[in-house]
Amino acid sequence: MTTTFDKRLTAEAMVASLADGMTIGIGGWGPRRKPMALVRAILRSGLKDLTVVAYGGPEVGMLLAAGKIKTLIYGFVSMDVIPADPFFRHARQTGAFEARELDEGLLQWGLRAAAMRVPFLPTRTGLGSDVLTANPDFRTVTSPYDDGEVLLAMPAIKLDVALLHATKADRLGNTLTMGPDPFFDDLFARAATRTFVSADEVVERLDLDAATAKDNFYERCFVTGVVETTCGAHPTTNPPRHGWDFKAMKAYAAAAGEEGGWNAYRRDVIGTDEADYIDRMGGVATINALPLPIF
Amino acid sequence: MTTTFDKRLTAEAMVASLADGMTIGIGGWGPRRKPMALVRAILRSGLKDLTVVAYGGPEVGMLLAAGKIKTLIYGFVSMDVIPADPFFRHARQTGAFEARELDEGLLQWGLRAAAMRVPFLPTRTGLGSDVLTANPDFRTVTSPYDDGEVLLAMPAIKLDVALLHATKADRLGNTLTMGPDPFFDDLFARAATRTFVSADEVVERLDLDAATAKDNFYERCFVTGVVETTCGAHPTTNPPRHGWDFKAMKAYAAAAGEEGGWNAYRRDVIGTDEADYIDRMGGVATINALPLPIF
Amino acid sequence: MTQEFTLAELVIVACADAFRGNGEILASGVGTLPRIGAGLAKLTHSPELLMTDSEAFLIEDPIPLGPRTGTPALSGCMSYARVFDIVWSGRRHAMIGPLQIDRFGQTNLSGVGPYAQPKIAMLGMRGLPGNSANHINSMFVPNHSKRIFVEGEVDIVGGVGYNPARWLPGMNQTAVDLRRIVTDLCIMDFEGPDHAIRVRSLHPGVTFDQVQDATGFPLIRPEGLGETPGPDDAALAVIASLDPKGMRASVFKDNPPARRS
Amino acid sequence: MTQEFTLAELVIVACADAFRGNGEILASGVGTLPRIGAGLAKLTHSPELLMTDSEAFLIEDPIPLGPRTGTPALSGCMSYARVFDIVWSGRRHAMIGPLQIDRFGQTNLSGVGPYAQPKIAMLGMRGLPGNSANHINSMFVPNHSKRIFVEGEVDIVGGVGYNPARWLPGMNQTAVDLRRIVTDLCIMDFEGPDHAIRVRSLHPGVTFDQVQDATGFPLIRPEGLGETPGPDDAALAVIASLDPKGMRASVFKDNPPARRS
Repeated sequence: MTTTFDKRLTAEAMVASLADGMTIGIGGWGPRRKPMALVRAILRSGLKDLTVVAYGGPEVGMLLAAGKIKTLIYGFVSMDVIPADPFFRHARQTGAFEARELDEGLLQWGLRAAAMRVPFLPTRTGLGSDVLTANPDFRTVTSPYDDGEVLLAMPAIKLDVALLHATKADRLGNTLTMGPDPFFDDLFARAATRTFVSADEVVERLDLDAATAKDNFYERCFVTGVVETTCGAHPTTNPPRHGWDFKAMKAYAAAAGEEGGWNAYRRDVIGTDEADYIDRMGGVATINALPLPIF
Repeated sequence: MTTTFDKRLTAEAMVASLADGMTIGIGGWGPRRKPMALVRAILRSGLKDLTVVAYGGPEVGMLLAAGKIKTLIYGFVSMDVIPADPFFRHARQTGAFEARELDEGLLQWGLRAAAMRVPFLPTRTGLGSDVLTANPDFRTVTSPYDDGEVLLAMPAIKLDVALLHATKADRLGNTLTMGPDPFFDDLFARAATRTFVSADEVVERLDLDAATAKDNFYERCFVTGVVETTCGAHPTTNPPRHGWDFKAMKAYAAAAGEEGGWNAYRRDVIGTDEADYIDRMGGVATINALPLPIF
Repeated sequence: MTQEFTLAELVIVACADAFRGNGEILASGVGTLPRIGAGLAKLTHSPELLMTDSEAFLIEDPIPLGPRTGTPALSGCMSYARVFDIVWSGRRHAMIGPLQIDRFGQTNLSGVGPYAQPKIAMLGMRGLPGNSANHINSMFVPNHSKRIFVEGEVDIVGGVGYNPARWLPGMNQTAVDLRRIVTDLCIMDFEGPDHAIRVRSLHPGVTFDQVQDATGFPLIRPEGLGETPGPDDAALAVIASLDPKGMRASVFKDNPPARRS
Repeated sequence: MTQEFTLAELVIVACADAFRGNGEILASGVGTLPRIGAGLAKLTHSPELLMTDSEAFLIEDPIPLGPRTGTPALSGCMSYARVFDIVWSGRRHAMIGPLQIDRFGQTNLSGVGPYAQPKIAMLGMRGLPGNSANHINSMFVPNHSKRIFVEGEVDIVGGVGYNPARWLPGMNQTAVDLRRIVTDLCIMDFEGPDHAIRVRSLHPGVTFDQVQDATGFPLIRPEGLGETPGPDDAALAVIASLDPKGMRASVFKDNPPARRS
């Protein structure tokens, strides 16, 4: 009797539903739990002129190298073990994109404003700094109470699309994201008109218990589609399954130092097919054996 | 070599550190995880003219009946199984206190403003309603962006003191609060100058793992003192230890219907000593056997 | 042939119908009949609805009323902090039973009488201002009367509605979205001119005049006003599965059949 | 008699001292020496400090650098969402190593050169604007030079400071609280007139003129300027326990002793 619904789709179908010029938020944090398979699908596509919003890891350098990004809204771009992404640095130093640097806390505050459907949220953060230079459209707001304090009115960062990676998902769009830190995946999902989640495993139905239910970070009403892509976070960390692939990140960074390095990397490493990519990276078993980093 | 510190104190010492006229936030939600032992210590004291901020359960009716509350900031007052607290109703109907009714979501928004140290947070919630009648000092704020939207500027609800109940605490002020919902205990703690936590058990040191560490809802820098008080949440629910005590709540509510009912309840039930109170309620084993409610 | 059904079961179907076509939103039916109605919607025409275990979790299989056996399979978390995230995002439809309702759809849970010192104080505003300003809302009224459907404005406006005097320039009231009022006499909606309240269908054996007489403000009577549809056998089976202890029988006095005699 | 100690160990003690008397705040020492310094503070004079496992949890026993054996006992959670709660609450002291520092205490992690197209781009602003506007901050500079202590303003102001031109009427800058700058030559603070940068103590064998020559703006020299105190044996033992692999030896070239020859 019950009718039902199914949110599964391929990364290619997801990309086909996007349009040039969209604002795309990417979850995770630096080299941690990035929806890299979805990003690779974008790299393999003709999509362009994107505004990207991220706590940037290698996905940002790749999208910049591929000329996909018109505007970047970010707190930082870093792979931690390789602090400065050379593709990012080069693009920044050549003025290849509009750079809207934010404080890390402001970025989540702007996403929260969008999530809560208010045009702005007030804060002291950013005042006195070049956040205001980097974002000339930012305005201040005066408290209507007796304190009369002048605050930064952090504008809502509304996303057309959010891309996230989860450990597990079901066809209804429920997700389970393991690992010690949710980062701000929930806010990315809530701030977006549509959200696509890649997951190492997509099952028929997630049956969670009280302890794990909290690790469904965003309700499925915010999830438009789920893409099964085992090791889809590679080369970033994806606890508890695997750590980051330092060798792979190093090879990517090294490409920046070579003439035509990105084109070769795009052709030979990213390639044309995700399954082939995973094979080239050693396969699922090898990736899942990458140790988790210790800090 | 290491010096150390110890935040343990008695409920009486906690009350002695409070002053008439203070603004006191009380954690939990309705008849759920209320720091009742701390409230009973206030009931046994001479403290008065309080502003109380709460998602109100039986503690509010009791403090009103005892004449402790000058101003009440609240989303509701209810014991769920006994929807309307008769002491609260009587006090409200006789204008015995200044009633500042809020929407439930506004209350947490005001606490969040205080926690984030901003004078206000904007929202649509409250506009068009008698929240503005109930809180004549509330003002609106106009978005400085092109939308020009007029929003309610929910003012920060700053607390002098927050009172919370936890499952377990250590002498350093680390806490573990079990049960399915944190409610807004974290925001109460962050919004307060000082926070006192009653806990069923206070240990030397809490050693948590990755799964339980998240259930330390507020960092110990927000905890001024911890009070060991087994079954201190009685008669409210305190999962997983015990459910609410319907019989006790019914007896409390029934007292409102009798001539001099509160005085008798205050004298015979609340009494002068917490250990005697727990004994009168059947003792620790009986209370811990109260089944958790099912909804 | 369809079984006989009760007024409660008719109302459950009407409640369920309010959640039809809402999209993927949190369906919060508060009280016995709205809760069964939300479950009926999810198990029949609207599987995409989100629903809670009535405490702090999301579930995909609506939980029958009454004592449970075992722990339900959970699909997510709906702590109160998340409730407000969902409410403010607009992805919810709440159906509750207010103390008073006025012609503008404004609702009151706070009390009867003036705010400063009400004659009858209730619980407080609860989530009404936020719900009504942010997402879809419907109402359930078990005893259609002028005491609830008041003549003027409700005494204390918790839930906001379509009263232009309450909205100042610059305020965004576009998210106010009142849908259905399900009562023991009829279903009403806000599809009259300027969101005026309209009788959508009459329960079997009830007349428009009966409804109007029990309402403190004029109602719109649409062309071809028809009868509220009842449950089919399949729906009755789902209702029985959601309420195995028959708690729906105690909502209306003497558990009358759907058709008034 | 006290053991010989290295410049790195002297700097660790100086970093630790920055966290003394801060009260119960989150001590975030970023980088090898500030991290050991924060641990030293907690294990000696300031047990009340909060500290993380450098990932997402709070711990009470500072975690030694390098590979771990076993799982540390956790006392709480410090996910990034909680980090910003703590930062904005003001209950934190961060000590980081900026790219540039100016006379106002303003700091830069974004890059060298104009914002629109820097000559050298770094990571971005990270948390500098928020940290500096909300809680205590200190800095660690491993190579005291005019390249870092710039003549004018830093090229891109991430961390805010005491430059009156950057603060407009009505803005609340009372939470700006810059404490110490620990370098390979000296300790500085902001206790000069109008928060001017002052040399607080010189590392053994370093002269004021050496420091001034390596700094792009004039420094305050207080009366009776003394020598930076080094670790006692107890402190050296704690340092060794926090850095069992000796990672502190690779911060300064050739791991020099504390006293310049």
